[in-house]
Amino acid sequence: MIIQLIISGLAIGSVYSLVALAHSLIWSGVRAVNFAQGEVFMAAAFVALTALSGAGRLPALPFGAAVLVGVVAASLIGLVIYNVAIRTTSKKGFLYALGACIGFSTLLQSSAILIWGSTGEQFPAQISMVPLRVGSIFIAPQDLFIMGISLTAMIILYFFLSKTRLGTAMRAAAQNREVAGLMGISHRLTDSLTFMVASCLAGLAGILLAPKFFVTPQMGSMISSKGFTAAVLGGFGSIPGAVLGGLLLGVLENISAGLISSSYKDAISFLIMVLIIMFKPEGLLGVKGGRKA
Amino acid sequence: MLRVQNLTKRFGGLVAVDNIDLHVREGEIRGLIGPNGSGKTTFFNLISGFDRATSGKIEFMGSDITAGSAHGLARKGIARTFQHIDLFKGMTVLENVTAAAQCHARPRFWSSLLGTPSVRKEDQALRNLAMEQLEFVGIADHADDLASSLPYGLQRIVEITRALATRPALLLLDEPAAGMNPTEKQDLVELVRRINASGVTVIIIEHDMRLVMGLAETITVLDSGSKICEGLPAEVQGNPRVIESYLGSGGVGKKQTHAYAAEPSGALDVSGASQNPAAKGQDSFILSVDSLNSYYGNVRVLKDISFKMREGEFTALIGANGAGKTTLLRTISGMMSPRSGRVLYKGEDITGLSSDRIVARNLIYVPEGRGVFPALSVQENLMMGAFRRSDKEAIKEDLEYVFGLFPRLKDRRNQKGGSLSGGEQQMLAIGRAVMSRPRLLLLDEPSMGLAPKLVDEVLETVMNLHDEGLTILLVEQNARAALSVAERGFVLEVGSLVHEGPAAQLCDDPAVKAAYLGG
Amino acid sequence: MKARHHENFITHVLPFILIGVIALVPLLTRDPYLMHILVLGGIYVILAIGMNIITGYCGQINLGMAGFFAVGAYTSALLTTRLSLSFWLALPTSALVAGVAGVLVGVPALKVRGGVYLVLITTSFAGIVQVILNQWVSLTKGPMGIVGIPAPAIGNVLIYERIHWFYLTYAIVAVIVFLAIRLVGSRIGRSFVALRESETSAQSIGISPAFYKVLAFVCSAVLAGIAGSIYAHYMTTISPDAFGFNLSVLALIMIVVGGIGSIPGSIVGGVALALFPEWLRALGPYQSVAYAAGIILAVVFLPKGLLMMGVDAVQLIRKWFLAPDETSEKEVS
Amino acid sequence: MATKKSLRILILLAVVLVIAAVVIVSQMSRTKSEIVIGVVGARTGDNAALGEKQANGAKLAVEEINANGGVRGTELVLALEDSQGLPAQAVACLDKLIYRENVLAVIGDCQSSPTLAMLPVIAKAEIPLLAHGTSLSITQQNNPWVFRTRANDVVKFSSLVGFLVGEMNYSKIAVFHDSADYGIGGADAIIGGLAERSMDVVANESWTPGDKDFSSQLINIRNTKPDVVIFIGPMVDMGLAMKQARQIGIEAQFAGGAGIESETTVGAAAGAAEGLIFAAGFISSNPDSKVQSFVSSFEEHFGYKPDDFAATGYDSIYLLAAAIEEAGTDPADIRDALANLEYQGVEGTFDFDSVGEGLHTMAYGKVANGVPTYFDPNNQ
Repeated sequence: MIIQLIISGLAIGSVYSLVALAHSLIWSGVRAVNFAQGEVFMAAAFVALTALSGAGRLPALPFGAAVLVGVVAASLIGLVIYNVAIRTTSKKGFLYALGACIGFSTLLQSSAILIWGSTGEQFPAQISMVPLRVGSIFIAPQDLFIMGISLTAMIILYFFLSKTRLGTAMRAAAQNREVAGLMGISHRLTDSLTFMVASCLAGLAGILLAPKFFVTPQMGSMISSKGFTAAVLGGFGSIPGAVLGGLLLGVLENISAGLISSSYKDAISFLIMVLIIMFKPEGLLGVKGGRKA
Repeated sequence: MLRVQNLTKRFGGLVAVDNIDLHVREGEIRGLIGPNGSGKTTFFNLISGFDRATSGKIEFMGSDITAGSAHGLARKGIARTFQHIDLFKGMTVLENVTAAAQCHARPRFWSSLLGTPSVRKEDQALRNLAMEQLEFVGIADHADDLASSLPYGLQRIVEITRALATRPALLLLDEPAAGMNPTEKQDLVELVRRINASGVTVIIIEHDMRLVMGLAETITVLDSGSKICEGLPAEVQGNPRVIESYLGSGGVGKKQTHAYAAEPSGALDVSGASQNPAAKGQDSFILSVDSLNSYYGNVRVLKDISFKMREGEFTALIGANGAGKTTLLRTISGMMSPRSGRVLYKGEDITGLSSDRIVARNLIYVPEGRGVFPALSVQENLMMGAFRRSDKEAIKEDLEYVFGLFPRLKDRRNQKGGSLSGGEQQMLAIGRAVMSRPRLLLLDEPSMGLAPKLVDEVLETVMNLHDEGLTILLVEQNARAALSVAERGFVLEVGSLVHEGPAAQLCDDPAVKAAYLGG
Repeated sequence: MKARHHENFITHVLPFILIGVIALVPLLTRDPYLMHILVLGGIYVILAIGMNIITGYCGQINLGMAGFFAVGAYTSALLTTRLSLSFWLALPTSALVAGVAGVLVGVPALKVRGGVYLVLITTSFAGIVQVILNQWVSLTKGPMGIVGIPAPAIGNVLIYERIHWFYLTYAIVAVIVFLAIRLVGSRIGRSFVALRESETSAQSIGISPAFYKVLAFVCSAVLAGIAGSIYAHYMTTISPDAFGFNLSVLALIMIVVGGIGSIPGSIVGGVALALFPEWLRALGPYQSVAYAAGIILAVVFLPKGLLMMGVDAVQLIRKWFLAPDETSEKEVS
Repeated sequence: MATKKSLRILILLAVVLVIAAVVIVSQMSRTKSEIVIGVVGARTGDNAALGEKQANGAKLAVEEINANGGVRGTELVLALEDSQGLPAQAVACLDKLIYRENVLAVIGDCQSSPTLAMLPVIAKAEIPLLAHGTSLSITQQNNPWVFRTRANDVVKFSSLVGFLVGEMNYSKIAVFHDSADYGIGGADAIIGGLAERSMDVVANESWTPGDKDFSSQLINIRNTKPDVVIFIGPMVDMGLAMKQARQIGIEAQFAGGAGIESETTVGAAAGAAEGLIFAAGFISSNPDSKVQSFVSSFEEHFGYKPDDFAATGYDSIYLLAAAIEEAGTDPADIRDALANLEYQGVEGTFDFDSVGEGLHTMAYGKVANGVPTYFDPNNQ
């Protein structure tokens, strides 16, 4: 049974990882937090769904193209959030950025209700529903699909950050903005890029989970806070930490809910957050005495 | 009254304060000097409880305070100011001082909430005490002004007043004169004397040597965390170890073999406005700086700086800590904007352009502290230098060229930048700048924190780069080393250019020593 | 000296003028709908003052106000329904219990450096309170909530009518405003602001960060507890879903919109955030889009908050319309 | 001097602002001789979907009634307000409806806690409230103005248990519910219903509303090898839970109360809802002609099939129309008329008892080919 719990924990955990990656990427690169991340997640799922099923005169697109449309939409939303909510408030203090982001999260959610209605829609499954059976363990092909795509996205991200000029520039700006400027790397470029890449990840997470979940305007709020916990668990701002934190949180939640009580599943996630912040604020893979949050 | 024994503070591998013994008598004014990074402020932090010592003991008025908390020590009578002014900006001056005056008062929550007569009386007394302090210092007129609205010099004074309002027995002043003009400095000296006369023992960290030598009876000199000398001002001034720690130890020594005619450009104009920039043909100057004024907040750091550099020149800009050397380079490279004045690069006005656009013009700045990207590999660091270039083949060639210059970097090309030693990091920073194909290279304190042998090695490379035709503006605190490689030198003192001349001459100029050590 | 008068006027007189003007509304209309919104506004004001003490004055971001509010509401509801305690005893008790919760959050929050972690730790607290309210069914009746919370009485008169609640709420608000003005003007308030402006400097003049930060947490928790208690008795029924994350966010928006570190700003912010969504009801389905857009605009374009914008506007009007000789005085400050 | 002037101006400005606020809030008072019925429901927030369906049902009913000449020759008008599912907001909505829109009666809220908060206001304003929350306590507040137009949790789930045990002969029953009032109340009703038959549930697991991943709880349920799993909670959650249950290999019969057969839930379950048994007042495949005409015109108007919430909105309006037709526009008369009314709606037969419960029996259905169908156990 433990193995079953771990496997399903890994599936949800890989999605937590993507959202945690988005949080960590933005934190390490821009020193900001996008509290509307969950709504980016939601919006991408809706846009992809609309692209998949076609709307008005627009033709229905194949799955791959719909994913692309959704991810691009997410990155554009990220760009707007950065330019309206983060950049304008960067000098006024964290409180204002927080307020503006929260405003965006309400705005995106209520806009989604206006556009797509509040009843939610089913995202057509791309993968067979029939579970695979290995011994006494059942594995949903969908979960494997989610894990596979998440892993692929993380690998692509890794290559983007480490092998491309822009990705290296983003990392350089994350380490020392001033000196990066001296290399001719403009802050606005890397900051915008960071927000767009992070939003792509959050959007991809939303689209991946859409067939498993149901696409509703409210689907983002839970995932965003779980993503936070995962990012903090792994070490806020650390890229490998975000991946590890997400997977670990998924598994921990599942095991504790399975073995202790499911009623306190959320409390456990909160408790993990409080304990980590208090006793190991740098997280599992963060740098000790690194930058302060 | 203060006895410090074997005090040591380590940050990771770095020993910031190394086994220091110090005794300060009651009623004394003690000067604490030393070059940048010598551990003076860390020492203050240890005494005032902001940092915990790794080992050693601090005794204050007979009791052991090694493990005291900062606020607890403030109540015990140790007050301090900060190197960078740290006032409560949103409060008025009176509120700032009153907050300190309540140091010894109990919170009295319920009485305060209800505003009982007794607490009101007590509050009035606190306010009166604060007012008295303001009057004592002579800034009572500003009591109701917002602290952040005051000129810089006054903010320093407010900070001292705030420290005084806690009624300390020991006052620690961390560079109180930084950014002050001569009159303000004179007033400060007066003030510190009066504070001392009222029975407060003072320890003062100060870079303005004239000021601290005139003020303190005894001076303690720190270098790299250790106490290297202690004595009367005159003794300290003449101590060879002190001079070495300030002016540097020597230099590469090959400079003399170069036969450059190091004649003055005639562009230096200490008085301010440069009268005839066109007279010498502006085109022949790669860089000309025209009555530049830069501020940090309210502090005027650069005062009407004007100078010119020809293409292919190797110029050293020397001066003591806080003279404004780095600010000048930051202003030229676009990291900060000047309040007034112009920077011309190859005849083009680049004043106020953002740094990435200045980089595009091949004016490259290697910042103080090297600015290596610690989590990027050596090769990635170098490639970032070529961020704006798209000529792949040439980048490859340049990479090989840099590896040729610094073979050590080639061996470590896949190591993280942060794992390199200080010298290697400096090489990396210079190599990275070379990757940008600079026409004019601004180097900021390449010798900082390096062992003498490495300083030589780094400077030698810089000389080689110059030999290949690169124009270089080198900023150094280590004056002797810098002057030994450069052709021409400028001396910067408290924001103004005060001397100019061929490097070899400046090297032996007593005025240069004076700019560093006062006198 | 004028700057000081001006300052005194805004901090000491203006709050009471604002409350006074609101208290005069029943002369115009006793419309229960408006009364309801204003009672909610009054509860919001108390919440906003609490939020301002911890976040505006002491500089510690707190997104756990919903948790303290819920603690106050449930304490009061349980004491009056289970133990038949009077509202007048339940109110201070719930303030006390919320204050204890404030210590429970404040002490761990001391170990935390920086805004993001404070946000996370305080939201976690509110989240844990939510889980407890939902799961500890034997005490809280879980998601069903508590119904039939009795109305308070003054003598033999039950506070039941909207208009009575209106007066009761604003009387409590006035007392709290009075005490809050005292508090922030006292040496304690000075220490809070000192900590906000610079923790190092505050330490250097003998202010203990631990003591004052926890004290600020407790003060804000107590106020949230009082607001919660009033809310419980006013609504007569409470359930966990009323104390979600949105309420904490609302408290934050109230002080950002009203004015950070300002008691009169808290009054403006609290009442405005009660009225604003009601105005937008006319927009029907676009209500919450307009609301969100309004919040974003206010945060981005009103850095000093509504109140100070109003004050600035008044000065601008004076400059334009009053005799030119008076405008010459304004260069002070 | 200057200070005094600015003080005066400030006071003036404050007064002007407050008056403006009062005026804005007091505007739009309705004076026309229409019959206005208020609808309170969540249109934004986590439960926006419920409010939308409820409001659409009500809109359809109003349109139909007005097309047939209205009530007593007057058109019905709906006034919709968004409660966000929050108690304090629900009260504000209700206040606005009563004191601004002069409504004759109010329907809503779809959830129990906002409904409970509305009760004291209703009692004071003395107008009828047709409540849609299903928590038992709503009708136990001694409030004579409250009428419930949905089957409450006890009715729904104890009759479901009766059907599953009595008719279908299942014995190992697991319950999987959310931790909100609907889920806990429902689980209590099931446990109570089983206790009457000296039985107990084999598993009792819960989730937090809005959860997306249920694997750990489902694994616990799987280990007890139940015959039936009853799901109780928000529509999307139930669908996801059923899907995930099948994915980890639970092969038991699924069952639930009204709402579980909705297009939303069945869609979210993505095939896992096939064969599901449910108890509901309203079943869209009910061959009854009234139901069928409701279903087809609802689908035509709004593009999706109506469910329980839509039906309750629809029935509530017709109930009120019937009562007003009979009693006129005096609220007390309307109340008395409602109490005595016997009315056949799309949800079943309404016959309000002394506390205001309208529905007392349930119909049973089964999901076949993704569509809820009337279930006849003898005709399998």
